[in-house]
Amino acid sequence: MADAEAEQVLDGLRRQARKLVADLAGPVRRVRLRSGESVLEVEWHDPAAPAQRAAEPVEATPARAAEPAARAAPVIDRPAVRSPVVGTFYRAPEPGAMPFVAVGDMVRPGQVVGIVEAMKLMNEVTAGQAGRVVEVLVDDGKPVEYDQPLIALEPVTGQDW
Amino acid sequence: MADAEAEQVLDGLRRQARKLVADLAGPVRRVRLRSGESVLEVEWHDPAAPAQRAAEPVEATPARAAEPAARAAPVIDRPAVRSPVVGTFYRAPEPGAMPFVAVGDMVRPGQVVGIVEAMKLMNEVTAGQAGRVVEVLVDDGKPVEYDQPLIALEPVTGQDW
Amino acid sequence: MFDKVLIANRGEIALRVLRACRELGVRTVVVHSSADADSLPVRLADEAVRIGPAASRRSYLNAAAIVEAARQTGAQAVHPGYGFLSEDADFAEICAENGLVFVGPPPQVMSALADKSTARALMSRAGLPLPPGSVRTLPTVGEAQEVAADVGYPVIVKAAAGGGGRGMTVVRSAAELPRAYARTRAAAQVAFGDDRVYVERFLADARHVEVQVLCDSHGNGVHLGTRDCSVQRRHQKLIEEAPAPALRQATVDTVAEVALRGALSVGFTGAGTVEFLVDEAERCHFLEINCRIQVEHPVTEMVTGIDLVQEQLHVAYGTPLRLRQSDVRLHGVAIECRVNVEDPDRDFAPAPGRLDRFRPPGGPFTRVDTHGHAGYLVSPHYDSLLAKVAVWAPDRDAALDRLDRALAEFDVAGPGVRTTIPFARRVLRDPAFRAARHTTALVERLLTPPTDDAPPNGDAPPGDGAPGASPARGVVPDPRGATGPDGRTPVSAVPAAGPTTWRNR
Amino acid sequence: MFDKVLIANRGEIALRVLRACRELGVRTVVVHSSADADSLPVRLADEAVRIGPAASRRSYLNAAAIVEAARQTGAQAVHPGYGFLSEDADFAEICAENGLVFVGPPPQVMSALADKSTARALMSRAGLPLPPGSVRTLPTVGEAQEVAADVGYPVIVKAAAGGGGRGMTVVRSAAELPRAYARTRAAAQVAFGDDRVYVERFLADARHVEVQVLCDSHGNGVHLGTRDCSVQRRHQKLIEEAPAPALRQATVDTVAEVALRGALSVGFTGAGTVEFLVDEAERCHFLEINCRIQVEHPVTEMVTGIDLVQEQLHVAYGTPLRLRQSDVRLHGVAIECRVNVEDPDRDFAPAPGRLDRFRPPGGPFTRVDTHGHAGYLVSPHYDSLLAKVAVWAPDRDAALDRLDRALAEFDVAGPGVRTTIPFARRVLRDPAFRAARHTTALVERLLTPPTDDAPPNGDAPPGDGAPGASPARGVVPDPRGATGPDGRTPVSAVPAAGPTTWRNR
Repeated sequence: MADAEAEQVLDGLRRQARKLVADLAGPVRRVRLRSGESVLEVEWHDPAAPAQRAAEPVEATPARAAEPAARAAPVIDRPAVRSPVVGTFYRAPEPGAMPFVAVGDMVRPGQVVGIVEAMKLMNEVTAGQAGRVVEVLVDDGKPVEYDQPLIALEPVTGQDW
Repeated sequence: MADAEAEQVLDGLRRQARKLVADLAGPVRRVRLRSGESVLEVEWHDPAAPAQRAAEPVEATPARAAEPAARAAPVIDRPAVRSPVVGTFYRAPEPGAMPFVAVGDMVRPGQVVGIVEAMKLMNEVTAGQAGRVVEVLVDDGKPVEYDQPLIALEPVTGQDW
Repeated sequence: MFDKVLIANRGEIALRVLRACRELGVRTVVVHSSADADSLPVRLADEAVRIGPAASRRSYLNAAAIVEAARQTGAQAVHPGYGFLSEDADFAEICAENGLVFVGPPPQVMSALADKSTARALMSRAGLPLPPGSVRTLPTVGEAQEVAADVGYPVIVKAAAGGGGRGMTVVRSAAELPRAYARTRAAAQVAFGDDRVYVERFLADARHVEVQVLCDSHGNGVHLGTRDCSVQRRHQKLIEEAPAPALRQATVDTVAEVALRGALSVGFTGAGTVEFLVDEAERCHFLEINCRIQVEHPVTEMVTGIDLVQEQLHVAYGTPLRLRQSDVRLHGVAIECRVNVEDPDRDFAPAPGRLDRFRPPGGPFTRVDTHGHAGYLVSPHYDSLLAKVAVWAPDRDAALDRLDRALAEFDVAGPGVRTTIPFARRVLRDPAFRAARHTTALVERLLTPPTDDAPPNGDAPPGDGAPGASPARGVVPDPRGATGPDGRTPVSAVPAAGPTTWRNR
Repeated sequence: MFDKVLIANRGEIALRVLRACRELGVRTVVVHSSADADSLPVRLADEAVRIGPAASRRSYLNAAAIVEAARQTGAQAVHPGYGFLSEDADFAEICAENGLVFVGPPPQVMSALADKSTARALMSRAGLPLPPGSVRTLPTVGEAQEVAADVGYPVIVKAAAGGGGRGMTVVRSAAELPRAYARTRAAAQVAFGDDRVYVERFLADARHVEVQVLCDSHGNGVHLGTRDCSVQRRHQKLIEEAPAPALRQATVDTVAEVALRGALSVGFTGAGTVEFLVDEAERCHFLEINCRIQVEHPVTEMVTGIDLVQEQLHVAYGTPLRLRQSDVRLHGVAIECRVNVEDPDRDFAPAPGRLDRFRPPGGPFTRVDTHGHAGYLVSPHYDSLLAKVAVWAPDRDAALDRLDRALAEFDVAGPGVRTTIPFARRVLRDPAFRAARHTTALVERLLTPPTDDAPPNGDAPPGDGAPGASPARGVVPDPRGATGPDGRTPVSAVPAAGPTTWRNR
């Protein structure tokens, strides 16, 4: 089925999902909609579970119906190169040198896009996939956690990842 | 299947789901509707998670999806005369005498249908509404709690309660 | 020991009694209102009986229904917990008439101690120091004026039938007295059906110190040390600790001994609390004796290692005390914080609701007593006490740090739900409290914006904050006291009008 | 005291250390794997750093990442908890090299005690009684046969690098020895990269008794009494109590004194445990010294009133012990039950999953240490310990009743989730256990259908049930020991094959 068409169907499912959740007395745990080949499924955290921060007003729960769709964007459309280790992130091979990559650059899978220093060891950070650099998410010389997104990529169209 | 059509089907499913849930005595855990290619499924959080007895195997929970419908019957269709106090229920004014009411009898609002003895005091139990006695829920001389259903009534048709 | 005990209460104290029974191998019957049908005590009980609707007066205050439930289930004894019927001599009487053991002192002792002027007379005869004032009640304003002139202003006019800080009026000058006298009598008549009043010196800047006693039905008794409950708001205790800090050992010993002597002198049995006001000079003034287990009993349990509720049951069964005074040794310091569903920002208005999240603290030397759980609906029908967090440590500073740690990790949240946790943590940070220099004036001070003349550390009065609160307030019996865990009289005795009717719904 | 401490662990012990830090006013850094990103310790920490994926060997065993996280956050010390890197001398070394205080003994002490034959030699020199057998390791089967002949069968062949009950084989006759000797060496080589073994008499019917010691870096030390941990399944402790019951006071005093002497003789610092096997004649035989805080430390805290984790931090900071031996007084009895997500009906197979319901017990003298909460997903990646329930009472019977009460009200449920609570309650009802006549054979007896010759009360052997379990089993290092809270070696050291690989995922 063509992407566009699929998109429309999913759009429909999403609308239905939002209406549905709005109609129902919450807290809903899971919603699953299927139309032919297309399936939409949303599952919420247990509102009773401490998973939510105290700050987060529980009243908001129903409102979150729309969230998944919204949130989906960055997660699905914007992959990122992540830190392989805890350490300090460097954009360039050495102080003053040119950064490995800048916004707009195209990167190949395996290309070095930065360095994370840990215990005086320099760990090269390599792109796992091809794409265009849309944002550098961490400043040069800043501490990073394991698996922290460092560089946001825009996948190359048609590229399957 | 065309998107519009699919949407309509899902729209239908959604309306059905809402009605269904409205009809059922909660708490519903899961609803699943399917029409041809289209599927709608909703799952709720267990509202009274801790309310379940420890004994109650959690595996059984999904099975309860059907329960509400089943339970609905007595709750919705069958009003009952309830005990006004904790005490001992008697069907007749004195031992050996005729019971106040028997299955099949019609009762008027305010009619005495039994006695609950508490602290040697005889408390008359009166029907709050008109109806036909369909079942006597407690045996003669048995202890009853406050608000315990004693006699199940079938409301007189047309009678609004 | 009993085979089966009926628990005539709800919430955390019902659970507390149930736990004691379990550990003693005693079967439990929990009676409950429709509102509590799914509560934790009901779920954990061996048997549960629904005795009435949500309204206390038709359920937890319904003596007939409770006795009937005991009869049905074959319970041999009734534990009343605190509040509700726990200090109702008539209920104790009814239990006796129906062959049920009431877990508490004999009815005649309860009624004698419930009448404050009688209690004062009995205790002064037993050698307990009273605040300067009249022992007998004062039927005319003239007599009241005489006594007031004698002891000097400010004085406090108290209803004989009052107690728990209810039915009292502070009077600062002779001019105020006649009106205050009249209003207190009128209010007392409404609240207690008894308008007898007496007058005593008003102690502006004092500590609330109480002694836990335990007496059997064979004339034996021990005291289990002191508690300080000076952190109060309108006579409602918020934080309690054992032993009472910053008192001379001599003071502590004396007050404990006279308290026990007083209790034994009137044939008291079971677990009781003798309350005193202790002034700057550490002079102790008898206030009243409570005949029930108290909300704050855990701190005494933690410093003595003695399970007070189990001991109540042993005594009620007729077992002689297993303890001699020499067996009672105090270790370290215990502090308890009451967690109420109230909004300190809205004058501690009740803030009940469904608990979406509920994760009490745990870990070393931390005890939690609560009927709450994730998903629990805190009912607006009853007292707002949701949990008690108590900690133990070798010394007071460590205990305060531990309590703050525990409160910080207590996760309670739900739509409309507020708790007193943040306010309690404010108290824990207060320099006067940390130094144990605080008095009953502490909370009012924290709640009133600081003024230049207000002392930064310590609670030398704005006497306004001291027991009796403001005259205006004092004259209306504080309904909090009525349904509060420490309340002495039934809800139904509270005028069901004004902003507090929610409690009587 | 330190300003900031990094906690290099997870689960309940991470929370335990965090609480101690909070109470001391120390800021906390919790490092965690991706699987624990939303765990309670992470949420309650002042700072959290993700150091690796779920697999322990790349996160909680990743020394470089942990030290880097400490550097980033400016933590001054690292508390390793138990298991994982807690007894890894190399890690302690790395910490020192990077200017971090490792909360534990000096590296050289750790490595000396980690080698069981070295530890045995050191302790016997310090006057601790060893089980009859070889002090040095035995490079040839011939020497093994000589020693075995000397001490008499059954004997147990133990890997020098083993410990925590891992890497040992019970041998019942001379005929079995050669094969068992060879297999133990082979298995030890695989598990520890060290195939040295020694032989000692196998004590079939004994109690596991251990002594808690606390030593500072100035040569001072105290012992904090004994614990009995005889309720074990394949060397995994299920129920622990303090003090060790039914031993002569003389035995208790002796074992405590020699334990402390042994620890001080090797320059031990911090909180340590000296383990013994005590036979029917109450002869004590040294097993090993553990250099970490132990899972069962709460029972010692409850009978002494001493916060062991706080003391660890004081000692690590260099503060001289604030306690003299005379300050350590034991009160009453404390018993702890480990609640593991395991299915006793399926040979204690791990049964993790999402916790739909989680309501731990509370009330008098009841302590719960847990990282669990409603909605928590128990990860299959780590040890199955979910909670520890510990209670205190004046005497053992009351403590057992209290523990049973507490376990009965513990509500844990979720799809696929099973716990050891029902089995633990079975143990509590066992007559031999109630009479404190049980040995390490108890659990195996409860798990094997009763036979006529099996004694009804008491655990006189089917020796099969005693330490070392069956030869077949003993020869494979028990992986439970490896990742278990008491495990001494990294997960990665366990052959990642067989039914237990789930632990290494």
